Amino acid sequence: MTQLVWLVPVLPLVGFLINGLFRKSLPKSLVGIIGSGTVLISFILSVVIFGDVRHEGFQPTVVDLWDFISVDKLHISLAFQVDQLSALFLLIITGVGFLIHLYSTSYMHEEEGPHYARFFSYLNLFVFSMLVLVLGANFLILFIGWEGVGLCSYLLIGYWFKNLDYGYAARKAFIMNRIGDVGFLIAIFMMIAKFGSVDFAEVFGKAGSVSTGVITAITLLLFVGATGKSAQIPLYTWLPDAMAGPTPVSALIHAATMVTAGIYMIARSHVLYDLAPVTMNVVAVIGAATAFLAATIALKQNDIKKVLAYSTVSQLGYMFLGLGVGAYDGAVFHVMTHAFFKALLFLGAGSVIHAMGGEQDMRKMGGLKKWMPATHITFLIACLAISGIPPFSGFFSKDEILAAAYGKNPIYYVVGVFTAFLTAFYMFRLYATTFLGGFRGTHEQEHHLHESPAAITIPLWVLAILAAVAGFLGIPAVFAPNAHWLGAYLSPVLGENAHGIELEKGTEGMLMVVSVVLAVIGVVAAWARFAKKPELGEPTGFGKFLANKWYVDELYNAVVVRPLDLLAQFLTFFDKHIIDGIVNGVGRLVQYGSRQLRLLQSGLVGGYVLLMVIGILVLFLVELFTKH
Amino acid sequence: MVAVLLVLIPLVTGLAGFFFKSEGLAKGWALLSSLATLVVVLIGLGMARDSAALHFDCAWLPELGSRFSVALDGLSLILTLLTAIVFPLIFISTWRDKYSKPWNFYALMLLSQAGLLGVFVATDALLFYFFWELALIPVYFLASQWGGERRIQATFKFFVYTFVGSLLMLIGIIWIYSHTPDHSFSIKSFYAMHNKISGKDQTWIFWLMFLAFAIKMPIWPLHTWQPDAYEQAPTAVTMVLSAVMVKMGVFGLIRWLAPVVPVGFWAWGDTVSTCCIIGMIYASLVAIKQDDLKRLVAYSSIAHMGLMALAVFATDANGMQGVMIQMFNHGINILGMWIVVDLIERQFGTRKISELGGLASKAPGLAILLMIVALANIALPLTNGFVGEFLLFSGVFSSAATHYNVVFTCVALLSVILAAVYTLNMIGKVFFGNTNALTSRGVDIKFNEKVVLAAIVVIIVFVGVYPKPVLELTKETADFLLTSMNYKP
Amino acid sequence: MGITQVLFWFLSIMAILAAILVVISKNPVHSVLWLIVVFVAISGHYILLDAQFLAIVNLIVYAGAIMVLFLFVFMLMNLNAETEPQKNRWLKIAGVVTGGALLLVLVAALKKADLKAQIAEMNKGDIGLIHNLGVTLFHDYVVPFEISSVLFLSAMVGVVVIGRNEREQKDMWPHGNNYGA
Amino acid sequence: MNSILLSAIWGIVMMFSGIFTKSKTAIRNTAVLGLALLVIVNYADMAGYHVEIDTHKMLFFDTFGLLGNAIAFVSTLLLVLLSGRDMEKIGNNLAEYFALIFFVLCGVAIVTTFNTLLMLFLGIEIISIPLYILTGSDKRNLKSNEAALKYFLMGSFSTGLMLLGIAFLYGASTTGTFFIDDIWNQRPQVAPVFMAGLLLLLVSMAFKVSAAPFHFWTPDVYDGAPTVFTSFMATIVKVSIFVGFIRLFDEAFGSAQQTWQIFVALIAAATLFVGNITAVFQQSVKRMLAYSSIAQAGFMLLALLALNGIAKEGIILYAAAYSLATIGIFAILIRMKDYTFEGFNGLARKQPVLAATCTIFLLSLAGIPLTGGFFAKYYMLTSVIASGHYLWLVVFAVLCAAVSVYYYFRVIQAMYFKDGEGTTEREPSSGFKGLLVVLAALVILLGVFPQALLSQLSHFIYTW
Amino acid sequence: MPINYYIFLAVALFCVGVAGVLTRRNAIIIFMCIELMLNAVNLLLVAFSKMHHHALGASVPTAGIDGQLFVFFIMVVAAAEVSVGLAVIVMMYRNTHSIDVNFLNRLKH
Repeated sequence: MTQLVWLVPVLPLVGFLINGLFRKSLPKSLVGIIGSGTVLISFILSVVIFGDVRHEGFQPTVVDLWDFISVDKLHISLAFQVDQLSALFLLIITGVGFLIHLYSTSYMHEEEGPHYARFFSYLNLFVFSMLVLVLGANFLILFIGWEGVGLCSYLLIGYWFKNLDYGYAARKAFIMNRIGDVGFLIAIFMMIAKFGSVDFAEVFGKAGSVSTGVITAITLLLFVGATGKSAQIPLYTWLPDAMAGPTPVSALIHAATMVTAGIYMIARSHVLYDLAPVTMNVVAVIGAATAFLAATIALKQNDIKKVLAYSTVSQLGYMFLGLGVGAYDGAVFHVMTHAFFKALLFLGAGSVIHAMGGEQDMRKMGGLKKWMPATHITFLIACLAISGIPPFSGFFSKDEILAAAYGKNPIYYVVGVFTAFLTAFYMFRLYATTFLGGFRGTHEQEHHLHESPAAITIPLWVLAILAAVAGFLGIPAVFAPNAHWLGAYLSPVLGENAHGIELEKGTEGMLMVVSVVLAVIGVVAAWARFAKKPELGEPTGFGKFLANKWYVDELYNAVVVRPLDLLAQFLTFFDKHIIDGIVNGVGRLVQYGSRQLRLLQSGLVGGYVLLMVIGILVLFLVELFTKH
Repeated sequence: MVAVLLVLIPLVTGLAGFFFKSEGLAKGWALLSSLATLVVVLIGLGMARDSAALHFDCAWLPELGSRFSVALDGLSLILTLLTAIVFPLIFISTWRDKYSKPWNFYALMLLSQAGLLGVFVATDALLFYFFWELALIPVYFLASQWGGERRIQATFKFFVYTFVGSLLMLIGIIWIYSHTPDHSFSIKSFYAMHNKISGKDQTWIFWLMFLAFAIKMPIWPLHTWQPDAYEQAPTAVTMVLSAVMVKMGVFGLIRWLAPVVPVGFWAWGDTVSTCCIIGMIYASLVAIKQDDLKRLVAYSSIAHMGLMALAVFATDANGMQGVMIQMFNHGINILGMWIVVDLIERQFGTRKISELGGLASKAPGLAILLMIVALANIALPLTNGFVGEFLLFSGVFSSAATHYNVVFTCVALLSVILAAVYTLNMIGKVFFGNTNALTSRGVDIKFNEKVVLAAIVVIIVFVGVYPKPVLELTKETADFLLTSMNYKP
Repeated sequence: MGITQVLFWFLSIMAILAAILVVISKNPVHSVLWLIVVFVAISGHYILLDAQFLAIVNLIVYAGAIMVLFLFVFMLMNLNAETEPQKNRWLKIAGVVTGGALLLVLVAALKKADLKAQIAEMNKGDIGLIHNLGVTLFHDYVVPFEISSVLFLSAMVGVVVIGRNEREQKDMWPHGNNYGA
Repeated sequence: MNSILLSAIWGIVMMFSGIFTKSKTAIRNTAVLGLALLVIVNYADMAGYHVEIDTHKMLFFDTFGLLGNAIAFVSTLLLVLLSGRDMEKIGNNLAEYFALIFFVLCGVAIVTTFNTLLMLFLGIEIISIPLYILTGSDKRNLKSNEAALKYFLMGSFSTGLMLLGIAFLYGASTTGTFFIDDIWNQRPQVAPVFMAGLLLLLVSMAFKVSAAPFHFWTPDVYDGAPTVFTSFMATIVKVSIFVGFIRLFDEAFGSAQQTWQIFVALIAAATLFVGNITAVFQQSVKRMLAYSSIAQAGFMLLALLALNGIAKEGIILYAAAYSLATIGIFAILIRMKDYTFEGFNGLARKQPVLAATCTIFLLSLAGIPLTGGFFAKYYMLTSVIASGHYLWLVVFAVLCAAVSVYYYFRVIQAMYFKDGEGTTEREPSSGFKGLLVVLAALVILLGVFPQALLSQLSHFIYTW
Repeated sequence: MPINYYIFLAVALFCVGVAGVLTRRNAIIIFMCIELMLNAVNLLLVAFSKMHHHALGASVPTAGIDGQLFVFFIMVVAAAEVSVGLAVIVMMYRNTHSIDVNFLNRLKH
């Protein structure tokens, strides 16, 4: 079955082609069926593959499709690699992907036929790219998927192309991704130069044979790629803007899958990272800083999706922190749980927005639990999960990372746990302002409020269940030794010590208690603050600073965008007036010379003869002063 | 025979074309001729590489040591293929364009095709020079006759600029020729000179000939003819110029210069590379600020060609094959870009980005096809552009010809980001947003245009996904080049 | 200093002075007369150099026929000193300076010539006699001699073309002329 | 010798033809017949059939010179065929004009085959004196008068220079000789005098071929002269004097090449510069062509500079290509209503054949490949490169050639790309058009298969 | 006399002629100056002729005669030139009533 793994990405691709090419003629229902159906089949296939893979002693299989680039000594084939890590990701992607497709059939129903089909074709294309990303057996295929998801993200963010702002957001996403991609590319070039190959097996095999400096450079560059894709400092600003896309997109791409590509990639190349402690520290620091920064910003956002977006950034920071401290499986674990609860959160938010008729401002919501029970319950589960309240999944994955962070450096832990507290706070701020209290919107909106249809709620429920229970896949050793199924499952890929530094059980327990207590405090504080009096005032002072996202966008504008723009303007001027001016100047010089030179042709014989004689004089002088 | 047919078909049909004094007839004739050429190229592709039919040689100017000898190797094949694909596509896509005296237009187009094909197949330096100019002259007339408002000045600048270059090249060719022991223009004799020319002379020759190629490509700062010429030429001609003609520069570089004066090449590689890189960044930045679609594409082309030149000077196997495949890819992609520009201009009578907007809702087909072409242009994976640029950058990075390979790569890669900026900017401003008074009249593309763009997309995706056939085609040439370029005194 | 030297110097100074006077005379008729003086002086030199035939021819053809022709033209045109407008003074100075410079440069170029040993003196040869010249002319130089007749023919035809009255063909050029438009 | 005799005789025939017939057609036909005969007898000479006259080594008929003659005669024939009718408009001395042309051709035949400085002098004079007349033949036109007088004064002045040079050379030779093949052998100890003579000869010849800075007469004279005769002067006369120029320097001073190369290089550079740059400014096509002829002379001087086998081959090819193209352009120009660039505006629409052929001629002059002009320039460049020195001059020449594109293409631009009323004075006959097409075909033939001429050339020149 | 004297004399006369051409505006005077130049050359040729005869006359009786014959031809040519030149000048005069060469500047640039 693993040999047929190529079917998994190809099916969504087929869906993309069908929906894309016949978008004008296909009825909407068929579009939905094709769109979701292909992903569903892929999911089934993934499950089958997963079935193969999870057996003990499964050897990673590389499925070679064809020579992609074969030049001189460089051979890169279009090959897929099936192993525990990729199989897991297959499941997450196709599973969550399918749910979100299903959700979209209802959510996007108001779109016109061709646009509806376009949406599904984009989604399918995204799933395809993402699958290529995780299946790729070498860095180049990974990179193909890597850029592919970036493209789909661009397309989907700008899906409502009539709104120029969305277009800008899409562009921003793509360009920031590209900046990261350039780093990735350089890393690939470096591999080619140093290892002569980009195959995982070969690169990892030869990793020990080159200097640490090279490995550090490669890993750092790869990490640059990851910061772009996974929205880390300094390239994170695109993600909140990406919320311009339809909500299912945010759920699928900007929460569940694409943004975790960076984590996948680093986990995948952990062999290299293990050899580069400097990079590990950088990853951890950036991760922790991002987690903290995004969390603080999330505190003051009023747009429901923006809060979720910053929360995503923050959670991604966690994952990088996990990677940085060597807890690869923790990071992957968090990827998985995060996929569930964050997708759920987004879909729930989508459901809310849907009900509110497109309104995303939390200040206009409130008391929705009355109208939307299913959404409310599932949303609450997700909030609990993300806040790290046991026994929801977030608790397990987050604490695994925090524990590893403590083992590496307590400061990481402090930042992490404080961020966890902030997370709990802002999530429940969100929850409380949205679902509790009284409705603050217009009457028309109130009249409109309703629970979403089944196609929306079913995915919510499924995800809610997953978000609730997925944590038990990785029960920490504190509770039961060797019960960490995920760790065991991934160990063939991630290595035996993928948990980071093991702590003593007592310490680990202590840490857990601290984080849970903090989370609970956060929940309670937010509940207390916003449930009764949910009006969100204009932020002032530091709050304003946070509400304005630390003015990072403004900073980037001032430091990068403006100067570049000015430079471009200057160069345009330079091109037109200096370089072209010189070129035209040569022409004009010739004409000027012509005008001047013609004056010699005075029409006077005397003048002509005079010049002739002077010519003779010159010749004779040359003759006199040259030696033979 | 194949090689000589390639030149003869467009030449003869082109000359005959002047006498078809009817628009339909002239168009049909041109299309037929270009399709015939395409068939011939495809036959050539199907032949074994060492097949005798790919070579042709007969006496031409025995006293001068010049023979009419043409041959098709991998590099020639890929470029003739490009030329042969581009011309029918141009004819089909501009089928609805109206020209005064269309027979002259089409005849000149065919003549320029003859010149281009001749450049790519010639294995005699003098013949090469002949075709080099033959390709230029019809284009000059085409652009001056049927171009935009400032066509005369712009085209003339273009002509004189390239003419200066080619004359300097002629000096270089003659110099080498007069120093060959057998007084021959044959490419073999030229190649045999690579270790016989002193370092100082190699510098001379290098610059004389390089200038011609640099102007043609063009490499910064010799590029200013290009935006003007592209802007002013009728789009069909712009397509020829940018899709095929600029490749002549790169082609000349790797066929006629690199293996002949390797020492000069090595000695000046860093200088030229620096220019290329400046040009890449510079052109990309300037492209961001362009309001005219044609100028935008023109500057983007400068950036792309700069990269190819950079990779040539990197003298690395990956880079060299990248150059060859990218020449093909860039030709196809930019052709697609021009077709879109042409469609827009024909429909709305303007190329100003600021006057357009919201086209995606009126012409979704156009928007999608442009999107794919544009993505190929910014080298997104699974498009042909990616394969090329990946190899190019990889070649530059691994280059042993310079100490600054890492710096070069990193700086040059900035252009990849900038390319995304200006391309997406353009897409955003032209296609996204709401329609305005002008663009609300827009309609989607017609059948013929769809066919052409679809064909281009197919090529883009095919090469992007399965570049192997193309890469294998040029393998031998690249190997040979590297061996001969690696000569060190 | 023998008679030859005396004559040489005398004739030389006379020639140069007369030549200068040709150039600086305001009245063109005076110029013509001074030029005749130059020719006479040069003829004297010819005799000193044993070129008797040339000396005579020079006097007859140049001083006689050609100069008379010049005079004739002057008379015909009724030109006198006042009719010649003065040239720009700077141009004049430039002309003189340039002429002088040319002389200097030529002298400088030639003064290194090591020809001093060769002497030109009187009564030391008879090649200048009409007999010797004639023999050579009609033997070795018969081709150029004949060919110079073409020169005369063309000069003759030319003068006819130039001099002929063209009044009868007034309207040959209905569209006006284009030359140098 | 054949052609010298025949041209002289036919000149006299033409002179008298005006007495015997008033029919202009008859006169013209007589001239055409004479020219055709000239071509034939010259070819006969090349083939070895010639009148035996003992010239006492004054003339030497080698193939280089005879080829030069052939080009001159064929060009004149073409000129007369194309523009013969236009001569009638100048004045009613048609017979005399033809007579003068034949005398000039006689001079040409002498200048291309001279072997002594005396013959060179006579030849140059025989060329010059009729030209003074022809220049001034449009008697009521002040410009024509002016041109004639300027030409005459400056031409005489340069004759003076030439004679001084000859005198120096005579003095410098040990035994006193005018034979050009003897001069070098007898050069010995008197280098300064010799060099002075050489330089003065160089200057006077440079004057005749209008090389800078001795070119000043050219634009004025070419501009003022009746256009037919401008065409004649700019092509036939100029290139045959060039043949003589090469001949003189090759035979007489060939061995001393290094000593004078620098002067030729300077003159060539100046000529290229002045010719090309000044032509850019011109508003009249006729005057532009005058400067263009200066520029082309600059290129031809490269042959003099190199003075090797390639150069000699090249100068013949150059002469042919340049003459054909220039005669063609002048033939069209004569028919134009307006001689300015604007006068050509839109010509392509009204006279497509004229415009197309004119374009080919202009491309040839600009040295674009596939025309004869390319190979002409190619040979010039090759000859210098092969000689190994003065590479800077080659680069300079090439840059100047690029400038030349500016003014040549201005005409093309006017004809094709600009709208206007540019038209001919009257509808040209189909015979005229046919001849132009033949001429253009010849130009192209020279550019694609110069083989025909080239193989002849190398055969002649290397077996010389 | 040493030949150099003759050379310098001739050159001096020649240069006076040149200076005359440069400084005068009267076409006929200019022409006369040119004649002066020609005569300077003639003088030089005759001097050289004598020189050669002096050097070689003993062995070759006709040595140096070429120079004198050349002078003869120069005179011939000069005569022809004068006739043509004066004709041109007269034609000019008939049209403009001037023989001032500076008046002749319709053709320039």
